[in-house]
Amino acid sequence: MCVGVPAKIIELEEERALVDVLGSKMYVGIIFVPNVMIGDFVLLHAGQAMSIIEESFAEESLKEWRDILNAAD
Amino acid sequence: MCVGVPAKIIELEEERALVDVLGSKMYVGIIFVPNVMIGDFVLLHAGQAMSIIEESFAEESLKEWRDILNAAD
Amino acid sequence: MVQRISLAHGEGGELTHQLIQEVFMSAFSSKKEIQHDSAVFPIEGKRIAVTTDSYVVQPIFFPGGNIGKLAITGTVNDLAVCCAVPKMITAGFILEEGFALSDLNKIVHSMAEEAKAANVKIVAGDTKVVEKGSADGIFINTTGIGAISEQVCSPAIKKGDCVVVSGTIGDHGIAILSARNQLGLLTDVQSDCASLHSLIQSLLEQVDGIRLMRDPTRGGLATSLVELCEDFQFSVELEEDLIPIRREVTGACNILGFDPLYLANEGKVVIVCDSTNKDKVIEIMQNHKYGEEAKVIGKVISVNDSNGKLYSRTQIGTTRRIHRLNGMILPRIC
Amino acid sequence: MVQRISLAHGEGGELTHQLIQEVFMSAFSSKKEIQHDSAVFPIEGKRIAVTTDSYVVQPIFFPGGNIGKLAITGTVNDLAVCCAVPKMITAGFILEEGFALSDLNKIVHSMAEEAKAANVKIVAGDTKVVEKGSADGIFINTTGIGAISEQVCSPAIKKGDCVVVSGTIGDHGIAILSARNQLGLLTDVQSDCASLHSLIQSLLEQVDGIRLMRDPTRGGLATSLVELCEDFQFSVELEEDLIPIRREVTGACNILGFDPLYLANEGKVVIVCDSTNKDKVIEIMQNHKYGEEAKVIGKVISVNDSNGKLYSRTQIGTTRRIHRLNGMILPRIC
Amino acid sequence: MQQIDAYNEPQLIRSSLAAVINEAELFKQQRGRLPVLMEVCGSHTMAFARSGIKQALKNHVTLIAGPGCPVCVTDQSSIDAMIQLAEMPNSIICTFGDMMRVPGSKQSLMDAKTNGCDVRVIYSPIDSIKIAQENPDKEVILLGIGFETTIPLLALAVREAERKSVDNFSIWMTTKLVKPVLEKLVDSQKLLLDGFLLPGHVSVILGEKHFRFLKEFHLSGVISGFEPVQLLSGIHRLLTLSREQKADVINDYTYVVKENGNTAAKAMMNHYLEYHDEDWRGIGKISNSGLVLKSSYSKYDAKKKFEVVQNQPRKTKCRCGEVIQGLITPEECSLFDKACTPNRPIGPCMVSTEGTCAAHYQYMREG
Amino acid sequence: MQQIDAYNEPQLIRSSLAAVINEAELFKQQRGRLPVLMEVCGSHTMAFARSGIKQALKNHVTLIAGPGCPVCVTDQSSIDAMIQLAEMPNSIICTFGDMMRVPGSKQSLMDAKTNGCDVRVIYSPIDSIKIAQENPDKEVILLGIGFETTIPLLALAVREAERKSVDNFSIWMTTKLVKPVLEKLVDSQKLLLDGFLLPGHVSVILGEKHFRFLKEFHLSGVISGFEPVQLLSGIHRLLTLSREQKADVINDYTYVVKENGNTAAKAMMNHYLEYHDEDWRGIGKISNSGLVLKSSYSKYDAKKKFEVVQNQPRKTKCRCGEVIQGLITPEECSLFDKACTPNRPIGPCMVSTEGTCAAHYQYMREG
Ligand code: SF4
Ligand code: SF4
Ligand SMILES: [Mg+2]
Ligand SMILES: [Mg+2]
Ligand SMILES: [Mg+2]
Ligand SMILES: [Mg+2]
Ligand SMILES: [Mg+2]
Ligand SMILES: [Mg+2]
Ligand SMILES: [Mg+2]
Ligand SMILES: [Mg+2]
Ligand SMILES: [Mg+2]
Ligand SMILES: [Mg+2]
Repeated sequence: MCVGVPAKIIELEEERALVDVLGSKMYVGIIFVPNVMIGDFVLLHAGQAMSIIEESFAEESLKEWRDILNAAD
Repeated sequence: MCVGVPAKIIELEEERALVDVLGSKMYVGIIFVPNVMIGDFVLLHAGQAMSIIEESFAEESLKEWRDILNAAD
Repeated sequence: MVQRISLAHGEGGELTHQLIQEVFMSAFSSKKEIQHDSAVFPIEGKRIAVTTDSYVVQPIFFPGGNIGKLAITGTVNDLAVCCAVPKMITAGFILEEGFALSDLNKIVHSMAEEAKAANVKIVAGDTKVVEKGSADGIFINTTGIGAISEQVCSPAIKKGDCVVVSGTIGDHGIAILSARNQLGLLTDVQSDCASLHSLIQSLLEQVDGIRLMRDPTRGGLATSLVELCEDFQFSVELEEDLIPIRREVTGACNILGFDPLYLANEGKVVIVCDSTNKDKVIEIMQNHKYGEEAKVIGKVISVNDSNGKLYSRTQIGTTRRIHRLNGMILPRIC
Repeated sequence: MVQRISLAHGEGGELTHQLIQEVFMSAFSSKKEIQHDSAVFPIEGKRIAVTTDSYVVQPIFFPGGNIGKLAITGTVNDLAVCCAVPKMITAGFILEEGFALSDLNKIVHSMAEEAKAANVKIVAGDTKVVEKGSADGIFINTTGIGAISEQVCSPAIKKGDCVVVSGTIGDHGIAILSARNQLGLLTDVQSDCASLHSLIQSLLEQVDGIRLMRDPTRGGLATSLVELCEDFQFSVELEEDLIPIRREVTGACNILGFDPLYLANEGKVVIVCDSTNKDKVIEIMQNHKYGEEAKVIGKVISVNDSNGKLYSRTQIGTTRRIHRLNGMILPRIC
Repeated sequence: MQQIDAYNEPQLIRSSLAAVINEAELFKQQRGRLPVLMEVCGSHTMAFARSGIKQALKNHVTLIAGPGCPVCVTDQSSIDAMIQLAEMPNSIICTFGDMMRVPGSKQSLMDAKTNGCDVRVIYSPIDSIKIAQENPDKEVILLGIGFETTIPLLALAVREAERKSVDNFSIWMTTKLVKPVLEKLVDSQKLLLDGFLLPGHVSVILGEKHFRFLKEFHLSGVISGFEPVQLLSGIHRLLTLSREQKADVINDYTYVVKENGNTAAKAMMNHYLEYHDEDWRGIGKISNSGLVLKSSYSKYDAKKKFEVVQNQPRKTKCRCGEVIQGLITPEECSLFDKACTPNRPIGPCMVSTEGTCAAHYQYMREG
Repeated sequence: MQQIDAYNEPQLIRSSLAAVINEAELFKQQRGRLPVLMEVCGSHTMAFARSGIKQALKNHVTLIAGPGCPVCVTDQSSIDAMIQLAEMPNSIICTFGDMMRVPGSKQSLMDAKTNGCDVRVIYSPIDSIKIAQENPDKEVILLGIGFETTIPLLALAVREAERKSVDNFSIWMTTKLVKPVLEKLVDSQKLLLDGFLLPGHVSVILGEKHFRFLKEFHLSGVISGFEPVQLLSGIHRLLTLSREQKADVINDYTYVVKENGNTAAKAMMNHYLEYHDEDWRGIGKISNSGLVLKSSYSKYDAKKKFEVVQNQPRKTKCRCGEVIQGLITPEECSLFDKACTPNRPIGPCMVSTEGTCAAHYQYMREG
């Protein structure tokens, strides 16, 4: 439905940020992620950061999934 | 000073005429030669007929010149 | 409705293929030759290879090269992949009124330098100037003539043959895109633009069992392999994970929704070779400055396949078919 | 101030000459070759002639031909005047987005037809498409390869040698100008656009003493002869009254203040030959459909003239020097 | 990002696949048929195909591609209208690359460009404001498509035009909302369905809560990411819920999707936009299924700014509408792989690489 | 036209030439020097050179090229102004081909075109009205140069703009009149002169009568055509008059030149134009020596319509002014054939193929 890619905030200005996606960079809008900070990963869609990625949640849900898999074995 | 070429009127409209210069044709303005008629030769400059060529005068002055030349011999 | 040429006709994919088939091949009735990298024919008893390409790249100066360098490397490579030793090149320039003479000089000097490096002579030239607005700065056509090497490919493709690529793919495509400065992409990716004659000559001299070569330019690796499969009637299965792709190129593709398999390359060669020689091939390539990241990326899975196809093997062992580029590469949001 | 390419750089005259000398020849260090109709060089022991030209004519369809026909005849002629038998041609197309496919088809078929007539094969092709506004419909590059004939010119020019032109001059220039429909000129003049290989081959086979040939295209008869004089170090005196010019072409030139000596031709050859053979030359030409109006138009007045020049003899027996085209051909009112 | 990259580990994918197949077998044993799931989002469709999961599951789970591809659901008449606008001499049309090849009644925007119209592909909606500023003599019109992920960006473009006093900019709004179309799907009851794989990126904006309505229809939904393991985890959860006869909505994409979604983005939409009865290609009008500009912003509304004669779009045999509702597979359309190919698409599902028909053509037609 | 073609018969040319040389010898015997004649018109200069007459007469008659080339006498500042106008983003400059390469202080109109300005070469002044109609968003400015032959056509263009209500058209008038410059020449008395070959086509408009003022200065003039025999006839008549110590004005081009000229054309000039103190390149201002638009037509007057900062043109070592007054030959200019060539002209006399310096370069420099 919508291309969304994880992008790391490396510079922060008032209304935009420079992000890095595997070494390629781009200035993107941050109006939808008011609390974003340098070092955060965001989900990038069409030039705007749409969400801050909570890496710990990713880890958690991965762990949860591994547990399910192990249970299934 | 000014390119001027003899051109023959082959079609006549209200404000312009089709002229022929050795087989090449062009529509030209005729406002400066109000009495021009089909078959006349005109002196063409920058898209306008500037004068009607009086062929008989050409003949006459050529004859006159030949007379001078013969006299000089 | 009047049928018109669209940009997609020039992208090297499906529509280019159709245009060549339906317009050029039908009129010139010159069968396959016209669509290959080079045409090979006998002249006065010798086998000569000829190729022609026009270069219209924008911007004309880009990280890693310029239109002039590209005009030489592109043509050198088209000869080289046909096992021809590039001998001479003609250069036809179409200049737009107002083009800066200093830029022309830079471009022409790049050409001279690259030609010298490739040991090829620029033998004939032509310059036309068109009205402002009738061209985009400069277009260059180069036509290359080469002599077929003593060592040539042996195109008896066998099941199990390896597919090798000489390095990372998509660099040129992304370098040009970010140099265009339109979509906001910022990368340090340089065009891979390079003459591969010496790399290829080394291979031909030192290894047997090189079946086929192609330079995957417009339309990318995917389109080039699809065309090889169709033209030489064999099928290939790629291991996509093995294909060398620069991290930034992947990043740029992720952002814009591109598939790197379709991005243009200007200094890469893809080779089909006997699997017994693959280590030697990789070794020779990796010892060459333009082949340092060479990898085996797939294998031939069937031959004498009147309908040769390209597949990719997924991480879970299934395969999916890969087609030639369809339409144009455009940024996507979905 | 930035120096820029002007339209005059492409008119085939003085500025084109300078551009070639100062930019291309200096960078490619390929001496004279680059400015000749064709470059001749040995390949695998055989002598091959190569020429390249881009065609950017507007309008692309004109009385007497189209850009496709021109792209073949122009290149065939450049080979033929170098005593080469045209063998193969490559074709590079640059198309503007939106170009009508039907027009492309017409053009490509003209090329095929003309190539067939000239017995030359179109061996390699390329198509690029550029954005709307980045080109003017279609540009075609053709590069021709020929084998040097058994019969070649014997360029030992002697004083008294004749200069022959194969027919009326300026037809192409006036046909294009009136097809452009800009200056109001109406003529029935057709472009002379034609392949001269057979005419030239007949001459080479049947007459001795053909010294030199050139096709007087951009820059016209005057510029071509000036270049021959400079390159081969001899001087020529033309009898302007003898130069065949179509009545309508003279008329058009009179109207617009042009000199027909500088108008482009696309189906004419100018020849320097031994005066003892001139009748034979004229006879052969006049028996060929593209040479019916061939005429002797001048003679060589000196040789080994490090500063070869072109003169014209006036009606009263004085001479005036003729230079290569300067700037552009523009209509004049004074 | 190691955490996320881990969702792509070959070993993990393989064991996930095994777990899914195992779960599917249990389902089959229980019900005597294959489970039927719909991935709402076209990017999920694409990811299934690219990763090979679709192929690997083909004898275990029936995956139906839903209406979640903006290209596929954009009505022909909107394309026709954009082409009319493009044909105005002083207009510049801005569009996402995705829409370039979508066929209208007679042509696509790509065709219009080929025929000489100024049509520009942008990456971000904001870019069209820049184009408007650079071309003050032209009318710049943005084709405003998308679901809830993209809609806030359209609202943002209007805000930008407002703040920069750009008057030569407008949007042709033809946006789509997920919930109304899902409601229509489940309401029609033509469909046998064991659960929805819910669109991850739309949920970023809408939040998990937004999809809880599914439970009222006794249906489950799992919000999923796009990596192979995430897809498999999502399917596994749906199968488990189904086997356990539970109807629940699970957020399996918690690292970007919050319970309430992105409130800033939702506020932006609410400020500029209001509900509208939107036409869905092949499906028809669904009430309140799209957002358009509020009348106070009608100066930015291309539909109000320009007079466009919207004709009835030309009828084709394209069955996209049924395809995206899961009622038929592309192969059941008589045009599939005949008149209709990715190169000359008849319907939009063949245009976008993630369109169901294109996905079937590209990955399923053979091998 | 056989009558006129006859003026080009080789046999007739040769005997005419003999007659002229004979007459010149008589002159020389009488005066102990070569006769000195000025051909006022640049087309005469060109015709002398092309036909070989100049060369044939070089030891018999000194022919001086006069100020009758519009290119040569157009002031640098007018070119500079046109370039300023060309550089306005919405302007189109129309010019006769002749003016394209005339150097201004820094560049020519050709340079301006090369640098991206919209500069168009027209054949007829009226064509610029058509261009204005086709480009309603642009300001079309015609560089209005010329002597009396061309000036009526400029007036006609204004009439056309008026009749067709074309408001985006204007002329930058910098026209020149023959009589004032001739008066200045003969007045200055720097020049030893035995007669004028008068400009045939200017006389078509002005009439024979217009030149009778020469008699007041005890000078002769012959109005001549451009064919070789006409040129020779004209010279012969001047030499005879001179030898006979008569001052007369003879119309030797009667088939196009009338006593009163073309009254329709003169009326057209009078209607739209009025006298003006015009700057002549290298000569300076001559009072009432040009025509400009009457103030009632100032909407068509580019000088009034646009604000152009007319700077003092850059000084060069070009001696065109002296060349066209017959005070020096081109070879006496230190730049001739060095810095100044037809390819990179410094002065305007090197630009037009009929400019005196260009004529010398092309035909006289060698053989
Ligand atoms: S195959 Fe083509 S025509 Fe058929 S439903 Fe899909 S998009 Fe429509
Ligand atoms: S030679 Fe050149 S610089 Fe000298 S007077 Fe003539 S135009 Fe001027
Ligand atoms: Mg290639
Ligand atoms: Mg090639
Ligand atoms: Mg290539
Ligand atoms: Mg050439
Ligand atoms: Mg030639
Ligand atoms: Mg050539
Ligand atoms: Mg040629
Ligand atoms: Mg090519
Ligand atoms: Mg438009
Ligand atoms: Mg301008």
